[in-house]
Amino acid sequence: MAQKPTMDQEIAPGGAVQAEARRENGPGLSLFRQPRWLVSIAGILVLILLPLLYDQIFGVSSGFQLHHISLIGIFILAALAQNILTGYAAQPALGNAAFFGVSAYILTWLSSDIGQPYWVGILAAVLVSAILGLVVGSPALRISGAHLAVATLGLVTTVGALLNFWDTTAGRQNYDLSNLPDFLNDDHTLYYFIFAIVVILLFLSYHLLHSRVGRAWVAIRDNETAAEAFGINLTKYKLQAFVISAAMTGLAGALYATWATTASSSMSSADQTIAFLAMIVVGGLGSLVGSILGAIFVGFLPLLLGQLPSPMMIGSFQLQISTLFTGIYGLLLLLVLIFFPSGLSSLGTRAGNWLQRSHKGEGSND
Amino acid sequence: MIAFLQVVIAGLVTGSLYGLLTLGIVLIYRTTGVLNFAYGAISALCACFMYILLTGPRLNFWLALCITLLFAPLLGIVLERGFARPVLHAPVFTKAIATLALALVLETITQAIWPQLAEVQHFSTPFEGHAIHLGGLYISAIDLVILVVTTTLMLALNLFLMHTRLGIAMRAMADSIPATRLMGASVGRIFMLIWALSAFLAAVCGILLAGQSNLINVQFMDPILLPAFIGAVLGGLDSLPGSLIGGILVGLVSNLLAYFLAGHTLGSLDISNPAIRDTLIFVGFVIVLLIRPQGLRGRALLRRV
Amino acid sequence: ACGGNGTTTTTAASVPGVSNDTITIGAVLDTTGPLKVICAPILAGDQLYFNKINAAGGINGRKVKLVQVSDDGNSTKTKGAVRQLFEQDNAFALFQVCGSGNANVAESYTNSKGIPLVDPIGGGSKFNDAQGKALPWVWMTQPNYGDEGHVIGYYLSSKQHAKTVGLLYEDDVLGLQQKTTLGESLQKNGAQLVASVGYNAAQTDFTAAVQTLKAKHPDVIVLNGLPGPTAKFIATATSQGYHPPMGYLANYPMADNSWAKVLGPAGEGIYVSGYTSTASPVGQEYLKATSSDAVFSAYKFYGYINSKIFSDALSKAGKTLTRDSLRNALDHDFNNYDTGFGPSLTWTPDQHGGVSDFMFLQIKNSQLTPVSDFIKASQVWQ
Amino acid sequence: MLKVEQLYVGYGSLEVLHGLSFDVAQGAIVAILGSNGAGKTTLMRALSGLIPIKSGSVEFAGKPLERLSAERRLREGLALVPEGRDLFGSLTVRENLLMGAYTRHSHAEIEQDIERILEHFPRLKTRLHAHAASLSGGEGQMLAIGRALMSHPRLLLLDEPSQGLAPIIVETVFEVIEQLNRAEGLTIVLVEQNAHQALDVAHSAYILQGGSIVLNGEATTLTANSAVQELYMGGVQELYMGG
Amino acid sequence: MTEVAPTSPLLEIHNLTVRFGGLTAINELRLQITEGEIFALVGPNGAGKTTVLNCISGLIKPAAGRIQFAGQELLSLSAHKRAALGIGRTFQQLQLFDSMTVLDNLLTAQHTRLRAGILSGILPFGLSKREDASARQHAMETLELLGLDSYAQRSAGSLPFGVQKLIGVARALVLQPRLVLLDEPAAGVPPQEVQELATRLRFWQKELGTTLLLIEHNMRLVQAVADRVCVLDYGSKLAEGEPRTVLSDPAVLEAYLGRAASKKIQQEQTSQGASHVEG
Ligand SMILES: Nc1ncnc2c1ncn2[C@@H]1O[C@H](COP(=O)(O)OP(=O)(O)OP(=O)(O)O)[C@@H](O)[C@H]1O
Ligand SMILES: Nc1ncnc2c1ncn2[C@@H]1O[C@H](COP(=O)(O)OP(=O)(O)OP(=O)(O)O)[C@@H](O)[C@H]1O
Ligand SMILES: CC(C)C[C@H](N)C(=O)O
Ligand SMILES: [Mg+2]
Ligand SMILES: [Mg+2]
Repeated sequence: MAQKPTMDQEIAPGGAVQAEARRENGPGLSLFRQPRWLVSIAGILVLILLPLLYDQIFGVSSGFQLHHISLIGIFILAALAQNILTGYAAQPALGNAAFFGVSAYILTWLSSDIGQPYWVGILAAVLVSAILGLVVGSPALRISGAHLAVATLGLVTTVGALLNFWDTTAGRQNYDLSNLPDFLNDDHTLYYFIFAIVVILLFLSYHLLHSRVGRAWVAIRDNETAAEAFGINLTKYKLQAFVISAAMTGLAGALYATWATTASSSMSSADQTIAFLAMIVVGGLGSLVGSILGAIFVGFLPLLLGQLPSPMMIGSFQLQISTLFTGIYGLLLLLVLIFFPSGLSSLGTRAGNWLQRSHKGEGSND
Repeated sequence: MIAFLQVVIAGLVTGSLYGLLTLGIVLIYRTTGVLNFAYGAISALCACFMYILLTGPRLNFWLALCITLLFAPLLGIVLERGFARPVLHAPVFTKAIATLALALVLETITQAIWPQLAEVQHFSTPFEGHAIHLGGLYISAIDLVILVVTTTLMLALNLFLMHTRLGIAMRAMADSIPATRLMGASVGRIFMLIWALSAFLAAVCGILLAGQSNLINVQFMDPILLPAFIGAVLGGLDSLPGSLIGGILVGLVSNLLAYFLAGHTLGSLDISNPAIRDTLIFVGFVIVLLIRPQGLRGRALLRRV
Repeated sequence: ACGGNGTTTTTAASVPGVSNDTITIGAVLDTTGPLKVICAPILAGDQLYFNKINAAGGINGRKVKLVQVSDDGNSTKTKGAVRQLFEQDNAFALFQVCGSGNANVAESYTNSKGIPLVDPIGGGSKFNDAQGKALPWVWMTQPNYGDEGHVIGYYLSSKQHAKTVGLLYEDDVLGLQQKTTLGESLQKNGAQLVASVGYNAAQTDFTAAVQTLKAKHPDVIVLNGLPGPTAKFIATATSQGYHPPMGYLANYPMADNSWAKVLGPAGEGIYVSGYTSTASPVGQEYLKATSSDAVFSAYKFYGYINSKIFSDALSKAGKTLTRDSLRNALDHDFNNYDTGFGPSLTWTPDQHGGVSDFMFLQIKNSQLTPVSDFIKASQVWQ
Repeated sequence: MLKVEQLYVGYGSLEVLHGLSFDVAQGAIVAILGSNGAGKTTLMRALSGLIPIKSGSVEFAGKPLERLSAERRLREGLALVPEGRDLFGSLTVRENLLMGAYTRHSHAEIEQDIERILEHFPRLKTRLHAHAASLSGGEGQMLAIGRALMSHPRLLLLDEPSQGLAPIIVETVFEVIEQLNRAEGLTIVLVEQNAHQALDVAHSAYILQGGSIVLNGEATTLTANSAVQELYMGGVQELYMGG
Repeated sequence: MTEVAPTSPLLEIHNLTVRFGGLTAINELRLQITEGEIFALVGPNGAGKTTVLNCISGLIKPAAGRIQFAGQELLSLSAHKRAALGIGRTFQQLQLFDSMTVLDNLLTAQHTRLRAGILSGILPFGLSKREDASARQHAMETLELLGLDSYAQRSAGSLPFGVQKLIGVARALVLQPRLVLLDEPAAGVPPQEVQELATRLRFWQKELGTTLLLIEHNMRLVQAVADRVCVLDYGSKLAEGEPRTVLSDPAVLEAYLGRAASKKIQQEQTSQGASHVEG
């Protein structure tokens, strides 16, 4: 039964809450929070050294492998862009693949058909994407939730169909990107080029998301009504998110065309846009680290699966495993979602909590 | 004139199929807030199952139909247990992506166990070759079946959702799972029922679609998924009659466009190209949404402070 | 057969993908993306054939190891897939890349590096230089839609005496190509293409297409594309009580009995253009090897017969296998070569095009029955 | 009726209730008082099965509850008016009430109960076919209470039922509580900021502080206790408090 | 009660009418709120109090009527612009930014005062960082003033209801707006903290000249702080004036306060005369 301590001693209003508040404020050992700069520096170092060490570690020519790793960098950009729009500004818009595709076509068109320098092409591609972001974002403001998701999904397939129509009308079956500056034809320099962009954009995004603009986005995500009542111009900030996200996806698309040396209408497809969404869901909505982890997961897994021998011999039974990749990939995706419903980035927090708890457990012998 | 009417009727039927497909999607959306992207895969799996019954053991059509319509809810229950339950409390986006992952798994399984269905096969029904002639107009028996089944299912389902204890509980779940549990409703069982029901609807849709074109393969549902979604959103997503109306609208408009644009060019631009047609439909869809963001029959989201 | 030891030359060891006892062959086939319904059975056919060859001791004493990578049917991923085959898996040659754009991308890598690419499944229009001369390292086996269009036009107007023809075509570069050549050929023979309607792969309702073509009263309708949509078109027309007076003629992707089965009763009497025959020796051999399959797969058969062509080439390239020796064999040992599954095939240093002989079949009792001999495209056009 | 022993409850790594033990007799009205963050809501959630308990036992009418889900607990006769109402916003007021009667089957009785609740809260009558999301704060609170009553519970858990209600309705609510208690023997656990009124209707009370019970006793004794008065009743100058 | 020099009204509501479908939630309501006063809006549940607030802050478009704030027409302005004019508010049902820390909630509330846009936001130095530092200081000061500083780093959504309610008040006050709209700030707050709240609201009004429009069912708080009270019933004004007079009006007792309360109030008034909780 309830103990009865002397009252004056024990009943202090708010006392417990405050004590508890202090407890939670204690050493926040969240893996990615405390030594943030340390992790970043280490990450950058690894990125710089990777190409140099790859040959030694894996014993194969790193060119082809690096080329694939560069792809992860492009995916990180796309995931980051989707995360800003969906994870922060809370717009469930699935239209990013449209910018991804359009930008690749603009670059390829300018560079291969019009003969403009590559850099002009990149700039134009990003600019056009940003403008498209504005055009798409404006009506999107009136539409919300699943309606927006379906409408933007429709946009992606429509744009894909139009790009394909362009290809057909122009009588081509693929659209090669020529006129690349030499250093982008080299796997190593392409790698450094892409990751330099990734690091810079991550850095800038980090600051943006922790600024007045980022707070406004999160406020809109958490509570649109309250955000508006506290002076946040919903239209402006949602549009900004659309434009930034589109521009960034556009950059990713142009880089992707550079990486693949070709553009294809499949870049603006439901599959592609859903892959972007899968990245941030797997990684963690509203988390920069999540964008990175998600891009790695979605970018690398099919690659690893592609390394499995096919047909695989199990005893004398011949398993046509290559036709099962999609299923295996889906299954792994499902498992991640079941065990990390709020994304892989929660791995860091969980590890932090676990550290904290075991730490506390040691200390509380009193 | 006859040709035009024929196109209109076909549009109605195709649209009803879109609407039928969306019934199950709207059911899950209304009750759990999730767009089920695995719906097409479930539908295809069930129809393929029936095809195998028809061609493997050579069962009678009606017997195969009954077995399939029993199999579908069971499949729904298995999927709910194995897959939907574990992510029940996950954020909406996680659930949506999980349904996509499920679609990948189901498609792979279907294709792996019935490799012959990778290619198009003939799906025969007793209705094949039967039609009503009205003047020069042909209305095939299966089309009539589709119209009747779709309307009936829509009405029955709407009645069920709006007026029965279980139906109300299903809608309540979408608002708050904890509160639903506080009312003594077994969320797990209701959730299972929703999946069973929606898998049943998926099977009906798959069978009718296969029956209409007498064709089937593992991916045969894929192309109708997006227009069906668009129809559902056009109708309002949270309204069953709305999703049927939306579906019919999409079917009708795309058929009429195809008919009227055929053979026309605009300068050097071939506007009869399917890409142009799809673009026009999409633009129209967006315009409707801009005028009525909640869809034709949807209710505006109410959020009081 | 002969063992791996003995008189293998030292040069072979330095040729990528060729060792004393194996030849590593690369293939880019989409087994994970939208083309998997086509490519997965093709791969199965490839494996069936190579397994047979390997069981019989391989080619010139070497077993064939086929390494397949999927590019998801997405041409932006093709280059990565090809690089994996040649930079990681150290393949000797590229056999099959599925998809037109994909094949073009693959070619831009292999051709410049002097790697043989045999049987790109699509992309034909780009494999000649400006003078019409073949690219040095690419060999096609498939017929192209352009040649086929000429032959179909000739057959319909001259043999079937059709005056007006309608066309349903898949709205892409290949479909348009056939539309052009079919029109040319009809005109040359005094007939006319009166209406044509394009469709896309995702289309579900063909009523408008049926009604549009019907309105122009064509004697016969040519169907271009893939089995699913064309079958849907016929089903739609039939259910709406429409049948062109002289029926339909479908192009070669429909040339197999499973399509006839798909159509059911509506298919009776339909003509199909084809270039393979299961009545041929190789066809019979294939049917025997796949007797346990639930259904006949045209794609699997495609894989099988092309693997045969490729294996023949490897074998003709001799025991000292190099990329040059393979090229030499392909360029010089395939003059009027009997494919064994029906048509003949001719490759010269300047000519790397695929089969250009077509025959016509008709569906009778749900079976494709030949109704003509092989007609060479070069004989009916220019 | 309800017997709680050594109850530990928390969220993640945060422990909120540190080994609570108390019991509630059949037919009693028990008030639970405590300042913000004392853990009152956490306790109610744990009792109704919305959040899992870490350890300890909860026995209801001789039956252990720990392993039962929230829905099973309702079927055992335990209903909760949750903090923040948690209404079904897209359902109408009437449908919300019907949901309250989910486990019951007699159509006539349910209709009768709806009538009764609408009599208590006439304001709801005019809003019967409005969506619950459109209700005003107080209307919503009335609906939450009505909804919980619709299940005919044996034990009613009320988490700040008077919050947001106009004084005149607060009066009604407490009248209804007392009446149900007296006429039907309904057992009630009542969490209130409005300690004055709570102690008025309650037979006994527990005072929760920092997740532990620091004081309990008869309602009248506690009302007289000066510390309680000062901390939970706003001193002697109490005039009238509605919410 | 403190007499406020009757300057021109800060907020004027003319013939405000709001309809939801068939329901007339507000009917031709007129209100005038003087600069610097604490004005309480009370009334039965569903009387339309929150609706009035929502019209002022722009979340609802009325069917008819005018609202003027400091001489400016409000109804033509969008909600976010009204905030920038100096109108802060709390919500009946919290509406905090749940995933943010309490501190970030208060930083976000200062949105209209800060300038940094995207270009300065992406930089790790400069305007954005400078502004943020001062905003942070401001937020901490406000939290301290309300005794909430210990919660600064907690995520708002996981706090107890009563605490969230007070944080809502802090969020409304942090910008020191000219007009603060409070929707039942005392609901869910324990009595002794209601007293403190009363003191702090008074302090705010006196020291900073803030005008407060207060909705409350807690008559103790109303009596303690309100300069004037308006009773709303079915969307119309039932009574208006000094708290003591209004709250003993028989019509008000009948419609709103109820029997027990009226008894109590009469007792109090006869036995003690004016009673304040204040101080
Ligand atoms: N969802 C949650 N996640 C994490 N912590 C929580 C959560 N809900 C409550 N808490 C914490 O549990 C403790 C007790 O909260 P609880 O809501 O039970 O208090 P209370 O006594 O009901 O307060 P109030 O009177 O304000 O309603 C608080 O410290 C609170 O921060
Ligand atoms: N969006 C809406 N749609 C329909 N009815 C509404 C809407 N908003 C408010 N109402 C109705 O208008 C009336 C006034 O609501 P309001 O929230 O202003 O009441 P209130 O005076 O604040 O009541 P309380 O004291 O209970 O909070 C209520 O009957 C409510 O149901
Ligand atoms: C295998 C073939 C039927 C493929 C077809 N000719 C194409 O290029 O798409
Ligand atoms: Mg509480
Ligand atoms: Mg209110």
